[in-house]
Amino acid sequence: MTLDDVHVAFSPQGLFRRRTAPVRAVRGVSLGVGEAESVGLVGESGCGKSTLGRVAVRLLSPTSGTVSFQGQAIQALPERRMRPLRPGLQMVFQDPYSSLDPSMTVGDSVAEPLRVHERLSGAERRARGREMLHLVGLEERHLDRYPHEFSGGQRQRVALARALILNPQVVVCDEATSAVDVSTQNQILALLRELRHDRGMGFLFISHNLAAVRHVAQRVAVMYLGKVVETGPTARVFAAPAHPYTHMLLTSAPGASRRGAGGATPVGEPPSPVNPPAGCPFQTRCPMVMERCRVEMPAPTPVDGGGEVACHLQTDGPHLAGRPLPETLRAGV
Amino acid sequence: MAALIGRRMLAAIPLLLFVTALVSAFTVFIPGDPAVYVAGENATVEQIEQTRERLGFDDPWPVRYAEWLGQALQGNLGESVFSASPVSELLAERMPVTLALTLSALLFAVLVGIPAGTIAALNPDRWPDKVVRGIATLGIALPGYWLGLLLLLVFAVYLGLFPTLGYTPLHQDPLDWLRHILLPSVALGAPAAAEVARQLRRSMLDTLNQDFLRTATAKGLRRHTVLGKHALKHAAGPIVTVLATQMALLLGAAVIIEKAFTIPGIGELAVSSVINKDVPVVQGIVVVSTVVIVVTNLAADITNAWLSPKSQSQ
Amino acid sequence: MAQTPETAPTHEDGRASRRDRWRFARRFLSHRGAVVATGFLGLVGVVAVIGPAITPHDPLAQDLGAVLQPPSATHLLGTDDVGRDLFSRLIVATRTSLVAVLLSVAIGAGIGVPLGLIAALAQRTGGLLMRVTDGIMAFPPILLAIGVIGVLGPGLTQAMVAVGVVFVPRFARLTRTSVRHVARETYIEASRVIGTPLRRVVMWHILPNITGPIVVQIAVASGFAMLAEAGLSFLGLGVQPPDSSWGALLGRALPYINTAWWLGIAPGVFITATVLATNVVADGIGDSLGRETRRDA
Amino acid sequence: GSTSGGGGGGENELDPNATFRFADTLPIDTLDPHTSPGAGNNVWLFPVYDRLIHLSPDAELVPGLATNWEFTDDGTTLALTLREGVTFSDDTPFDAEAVKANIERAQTVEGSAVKGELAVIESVEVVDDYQVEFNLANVNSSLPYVLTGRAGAMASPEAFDSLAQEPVGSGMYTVASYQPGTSATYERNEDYWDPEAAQAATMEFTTVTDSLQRLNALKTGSIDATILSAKDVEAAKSADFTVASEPVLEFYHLQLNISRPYLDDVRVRKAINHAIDRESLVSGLLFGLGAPAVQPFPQDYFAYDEEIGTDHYAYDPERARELLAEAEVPEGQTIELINQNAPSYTQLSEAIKSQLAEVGLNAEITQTTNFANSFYVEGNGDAGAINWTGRPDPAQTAGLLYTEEGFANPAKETTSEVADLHQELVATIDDDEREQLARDLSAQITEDALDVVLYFPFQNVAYSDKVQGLEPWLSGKLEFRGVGMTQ
Amino acid sequence: MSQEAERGATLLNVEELSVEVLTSTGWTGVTDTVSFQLRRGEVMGLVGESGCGKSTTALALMGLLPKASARVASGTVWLDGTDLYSLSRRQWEDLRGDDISMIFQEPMSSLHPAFTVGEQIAESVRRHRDLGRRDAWQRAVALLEKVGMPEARARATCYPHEFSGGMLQRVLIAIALACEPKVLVADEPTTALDVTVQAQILDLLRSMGAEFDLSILLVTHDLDVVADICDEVVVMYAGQVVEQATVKEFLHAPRHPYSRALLAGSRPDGDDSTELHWIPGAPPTPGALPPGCRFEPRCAHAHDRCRAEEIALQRHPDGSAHRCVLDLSAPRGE
Ligand SMILES: Nc1ncnc2c1ncn2[C@@H]1O[C@H](COP(=O)(O)OP(=O)(O)OP(=O)(O)O)[C@@H](O)[C@H]1O
Ligand SMILES: Nc1ncnc2c1ncn2[C@@H]1O[C@H](COP(=O)(O)OP(=O)(O)OP(=O)(O)O)[C@@H](O)[C@H]1O
Ligand SMILES: [Mg+2]
Ligand SMILES: [Mg+2]
Repeated sequence: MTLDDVHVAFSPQGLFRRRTAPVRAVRGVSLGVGEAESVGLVGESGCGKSTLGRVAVRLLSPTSGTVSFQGQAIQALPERRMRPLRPGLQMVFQDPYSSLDPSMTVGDSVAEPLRVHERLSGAERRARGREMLHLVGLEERHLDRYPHEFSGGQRQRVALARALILNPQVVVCDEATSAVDVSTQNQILALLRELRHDRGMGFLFISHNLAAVRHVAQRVAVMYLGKVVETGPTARVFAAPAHPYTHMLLTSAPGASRRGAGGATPVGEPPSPVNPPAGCPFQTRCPMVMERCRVEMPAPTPVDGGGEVACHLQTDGPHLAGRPLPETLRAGV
Repeated sequence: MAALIGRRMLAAIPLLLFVTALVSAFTVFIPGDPAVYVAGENATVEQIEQTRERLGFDDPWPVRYAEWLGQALQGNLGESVFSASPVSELLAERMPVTLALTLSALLFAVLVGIPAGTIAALNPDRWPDKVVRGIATLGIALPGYWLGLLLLLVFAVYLGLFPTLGYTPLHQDPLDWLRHILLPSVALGAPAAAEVARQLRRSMLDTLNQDFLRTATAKGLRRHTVLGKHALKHAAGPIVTVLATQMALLLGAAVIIEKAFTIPGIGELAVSSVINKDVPVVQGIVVVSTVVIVVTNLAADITNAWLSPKSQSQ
Repeated sequence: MAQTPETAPTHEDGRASRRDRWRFARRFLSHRGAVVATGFLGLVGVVAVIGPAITPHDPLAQDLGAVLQPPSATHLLGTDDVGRDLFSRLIVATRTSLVAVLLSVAIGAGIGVPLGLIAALAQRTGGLLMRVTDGIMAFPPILLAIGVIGVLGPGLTQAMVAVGVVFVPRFARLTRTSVRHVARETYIEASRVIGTPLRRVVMWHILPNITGPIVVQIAVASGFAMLAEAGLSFLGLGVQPPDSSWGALLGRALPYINTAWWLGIAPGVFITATVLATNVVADGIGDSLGRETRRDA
Repeated sequence: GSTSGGGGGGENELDPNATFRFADTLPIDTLDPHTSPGAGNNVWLFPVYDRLIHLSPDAELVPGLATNWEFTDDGTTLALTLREGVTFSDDTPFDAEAVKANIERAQTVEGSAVKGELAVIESVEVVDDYQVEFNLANVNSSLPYVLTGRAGAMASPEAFDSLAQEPVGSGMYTVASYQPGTSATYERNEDYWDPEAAQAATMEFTTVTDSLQRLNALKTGSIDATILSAKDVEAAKSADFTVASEPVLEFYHLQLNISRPYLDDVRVRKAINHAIDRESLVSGLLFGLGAPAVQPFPQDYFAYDEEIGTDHYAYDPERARELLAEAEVPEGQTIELINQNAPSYTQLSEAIKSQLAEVGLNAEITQTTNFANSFYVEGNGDAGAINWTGRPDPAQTAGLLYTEEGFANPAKETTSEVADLHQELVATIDDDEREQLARDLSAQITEDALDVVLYFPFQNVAYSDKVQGLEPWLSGKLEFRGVGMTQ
Repeated sequence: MSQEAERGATLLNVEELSVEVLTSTGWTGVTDTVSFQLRRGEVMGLVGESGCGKSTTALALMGLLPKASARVASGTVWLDGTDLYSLSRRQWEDLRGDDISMIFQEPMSSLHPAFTVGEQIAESVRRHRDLGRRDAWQRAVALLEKVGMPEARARATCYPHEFSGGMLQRVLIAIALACEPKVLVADEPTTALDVTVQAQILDLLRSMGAEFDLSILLVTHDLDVVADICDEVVVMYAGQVVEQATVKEFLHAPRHPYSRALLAGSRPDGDDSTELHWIPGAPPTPGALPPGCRFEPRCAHAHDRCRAEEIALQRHPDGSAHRCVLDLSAPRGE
């Protein structure tokens, strides 16, 4: 699955409603997920991660750009022609509470894809559903229960079971583990890993939890205000972040280490996606902002150790990647 | 705010055109022939024919509608086919009465419904709640005119506390106005009060579970502040909408209550003009009641915007 | 618990919903008021069906020599203004009243719900449809009803068609709002990702999840329809003589309220009690359908 | 027979400053007498507008604005002598010119509801200030009676354009305020020619369509007098109000469309007449406050035929069945019965339906909101249960109900005997001859069973003990002359 | 120990607090004899899996348990020598927001959507301090400045929906600190926020704590947050306190198997190949507790004794405590 230069803008509509500026949620993102590859997508709330995920499974059509799956451009396919491709491309949503139909039993929810795509008898469907529940660590007796009888973690596993039942090639996990306990989270992460190894599934793993991403992803993309600001192999990005934002993300994760580092409090808040600033999107919060950042959009530049970064520091300033942190960044502004 | 009002007024124009055209088209199907009545009891068939022609009933409805619209746009709503009174005068005479009646019914609904709903919500499933819910359901279930007549019989005829008919304008004699308007308002407003109480109970129960009330309590605010200020302001949102919908219902139900209390409002006029095909009057009434409803909805929206600044910005 | 045989019986959808209904039934039965109200409505229903067979007198037999008689052993509720047995008329009128209610609600829901669905799912037509319903809603309901009766002529069926027409925009609106509400839920998106065709999304996910509010609205509308029938009969636009409905009986009794007050009591009480019962049942249904949504903070 | 409860404590002095409050049964449409469509408006109009000729309480012609009238030139001219010294309330003098202007206006004004009645007047000739002559197209002995109605109402020519809202007449009262359709306040015309006429300084009229409401209003003292339905009379009496109940010219009938199958057979019409138990209708529906009748005029009225009496069609279901059998009417034949949609008519229809069922006729009731249009103009239905409000002259009643061109004749057909008698009546000026002809006409109508007359309901005028001089008028339209209030 | 002498006096003393909630089967205990002491100036973390009774305990301290469905069955809470459960409703109202205040997890829903944030802060000030409208407003603006709100004066007139989550959490902190309370109870204050914002809020809490000499009870399930900000930790499991320790001890040498399992599951470092740990099974539901040790069914170290009897909380001389027959930090000694 590949996304190429995807833009998404939401423009409010309405016959008598005042027109407001469109929300430019995603601005030119290119990203690919290969076979048996797990790609992490991280970034602050509202930066466009979910939107990108929804574009990837064609819940949304991008304003421009292409989305291809198995070599076929799907961004403009009519739903009818999209349907045969659906089984290969699945998604798990963030909210475990609203992602299951409360009027359906868990068994029916899990088996719904089979009803749509395969001609099976009820018994066969049930057998497949049971198999799937086992895989995600639930039991047969759960089949006839309703979602409200489950905890958040259990529901999330049911949702995962539903996404996996057709044996997809790529699964987009939109914050699939954010709403559950660390313990359950670990369990799900382990399961995803296993699926990748054993079945060769690819994942687009969307999360704002860096630790979780680090545990499952081979590659990471960092988004900020609708743009991918850095990509690269997981190990490199975590060890030697090349973008100040990535750096800020890493250093602000709570923990004893941050406390020890001596209070580098991140500054400011992300600007609104309605009118993103000209130039670098991170300029308003960047401790190392330069004159150039305010006018010119940095282009993706390769980084030592793999991946790319969109930052003027990479070309103009003191490279971040692979070097000790500059004093300015340590002390905040 | 001004933009909102402007936008709504603009939106009201197609609405008015739509409903008046609908009325025009509609009246074609109403059986009967006002000319028979207008021509008089001793009229001959030719005279009826002439009358029909004079009143323009022979034209197809789009022609009549266009003519009416042309006049209406110049502010002339025409004359009643029957009484030859200008429609605008009839409306000016009667609409204030009906408005006073519906507004006081609405006021009654608020004054009774809000405390009742609040009390019920604060004691869910205990006796005050049960009493309020019981009475509220009863209020919705009682046929309005039956209630009206019972009230009339008890309070006006037997106890002699109120007059049985008629109406005094507020500006003439406020006390007498109150005496005339009180019983009908109660009869008309009872179902609305019940609806307000029920809805408020529901939204209050919802609100009482909201996090921000816990915040308010955690600030150490007095209980009455938490309930009367914070909870009510939030719970009132749905009530405003309920009141706006009730306004439309009350305008309709006023027909029956006005009949029961012999109040010279728009109701009787509306019924008789529809039945008798007094098209200009029907048009006038529809125009006015549409405007009233548009204005009510607008008022509701403005209030809601105040109650919930978030919805305003969306 | 793992010893369920592999050849489990086919578990079709029926079983699932049966389980759901049990839960609903269990909860509903715990509402004492709602159960009593349902019992009352059941009784009314039975009377409606077998009514004509159990009247003590011929409901149409007049005795102009014995009009407006107070209740007595022969005439349990007295006689009306042309000397007919009121009790018998009340029994026979039950069917008329119920059929009237069912008719109008069927029209209201039968047209309104599909309209609302279309309006919610088809963006452009939806907006237009809603403008039109707005327009219709701007009519005072009685005017609208009288207009429809004007067109169709007076008569119970026509009157209830009119009331049904009044209901249409309300059902449409409710449906549209509920559908839009449900459509925002992630499980609808999830279903689309699966590739479920729209028609099936509607059948499987949307309709089952909006039945709650709609059933409640149907119950509320039934109460309103009964009152509306009474009101229209009061204005003489409803049922045609010599047939009668509760509303017509009440309307007919009102002029005698201080000479023969007992005439209006029985029909009034039956109307009120039935509307009360429908509302209580509606509340019960509403409460019992409400799904437990567990969302721990 | 009067069932009046006595006139109250008559010894008390009348209060010249009193306000008399009256609730009428019908809404007022317009205050313009010439465009006002129905006689129901007379109650509201006549305090303001005097007519050329007035009616006495027992419906006889008495001087109004004309002190004398007579037919000349073999009845082709009606000469009137006018009352002198009368002015309209806007100070315009009343004279022959004013009469001419009024008659011409009534004949031509847009929306005139009386031009049919005045069609016979070809021209109005002003002889001198107080002498005027109407030149007639043909002899029409009803004309003086017509002139007692709205057709003869005189309004100030200066105010012709605004009569509907601001009436200007020369009547005993002027209108002080007016809400179309609901209420009006009258103030005494101090210059009125008959100082005995207006005893109360002010009169307030309201419309209250429901009898029970009128009774309630009376009881709570919101009004001083009103007209009640029979059902409420007992309650009013027991609350110490006076109720004067008298027959008036209004009657209820089951009108038959004689052009319809079976109904075109006189035997069938007679059968229906025999099938109706009028006594029980009166006792059941009117609590006895009415007079059963078979002819269209009440007892003691000059057009009432003694020979026919009230029992010509005695209640006799057997006879009815025989007649129906003779006419070969199948058992269970349906008769479409139309009635105006209001409780009193519905009640009557139901009672009739039940009585017709006894003789094997199946009446199917259809309610209409506009009876006149449906039954008279469009010709729907076989029969209609309705009331006839009465006219001052029998020729008018017969003409409208039982002649070919009669508006209220659903069939627009009649028998030749009736048609001839009616024509003769209209063409006869001599009073004695007229009376005889009117009786013959009534007898003929009854004999031909053109109609199923049912009963004359009493007009029940209820009032408090302060009200003086209020009595039912035979015309059925109260005129309030001499009505006053004690202190 | 020496430097804690002046700061370290016990401020909030929770003794044997048991709370019951109303379930379909009747009143069921959800916390069982919870005891801990919060010292002046200290930040104490209250941690545990979802549903173990953390929020319930926090609400009980504030007297904010929903009356209809929850009640304090037994136990006492002393705040600076006052027995809170002996107070009348009015006294509670005077106390809350003044001596003890609280902030919540969801900043978005914890503020009234129809009042400006300035009003909501000033309201609290006016309630507890004898200040006029203007002065209260001034103070509200000053507080907003203090919690790091840019353009505080202008922002005070904005409605909550015009702020981001982090900003709102600052507003909530401003409200909580409006009357300089002694104790701040914070129930998962950063869970709903982004990492960078979370860091900002934690730092703000830390600095405010120092400035106002606040004692903070921080409820969280995130051990990283605990490590970041707390001095002392109380671990709860199924309604019981299973361990109390200083953060250092807890992080490096937890005594209770449950603490250890928690820590194992939340180690943030590691990559694709690191082994992931989780505690098998699910915590017991209130009302269906296993006999004996409540953690026993999921415990890697369980043996017969654990099933047989309830395990008492063992207190240690240094103020720490744990509830297990074992002491996993044993090599370190006592
Ligand atoms: N349907 C929509 N209409 C208008 N704006 C939208 C819509 N969906 C998303 N947005 C806006 O697009 C931007 C990106 O949203 P998105 O949900 O993709 O962010 P996210 O990175 O997934 O955030 P989170 O971490 O909170 O889930 C946000 O500003 C959001 O408000
Ligand atoms: N008002 C209540 N009615 C019924 N049960 C309740 C109520 N409040 C809490 N509970 C139950 O008490 C237990 C403890 O809940 P509590 O909210 O204190 O847990 P928590 O540790 O804060 O969990 P989380 O981390 O999910 O916030 C849970 O099982 C919860 O379902
Ligand atoms: Mg998202
Ligand atoms: Mg909690």
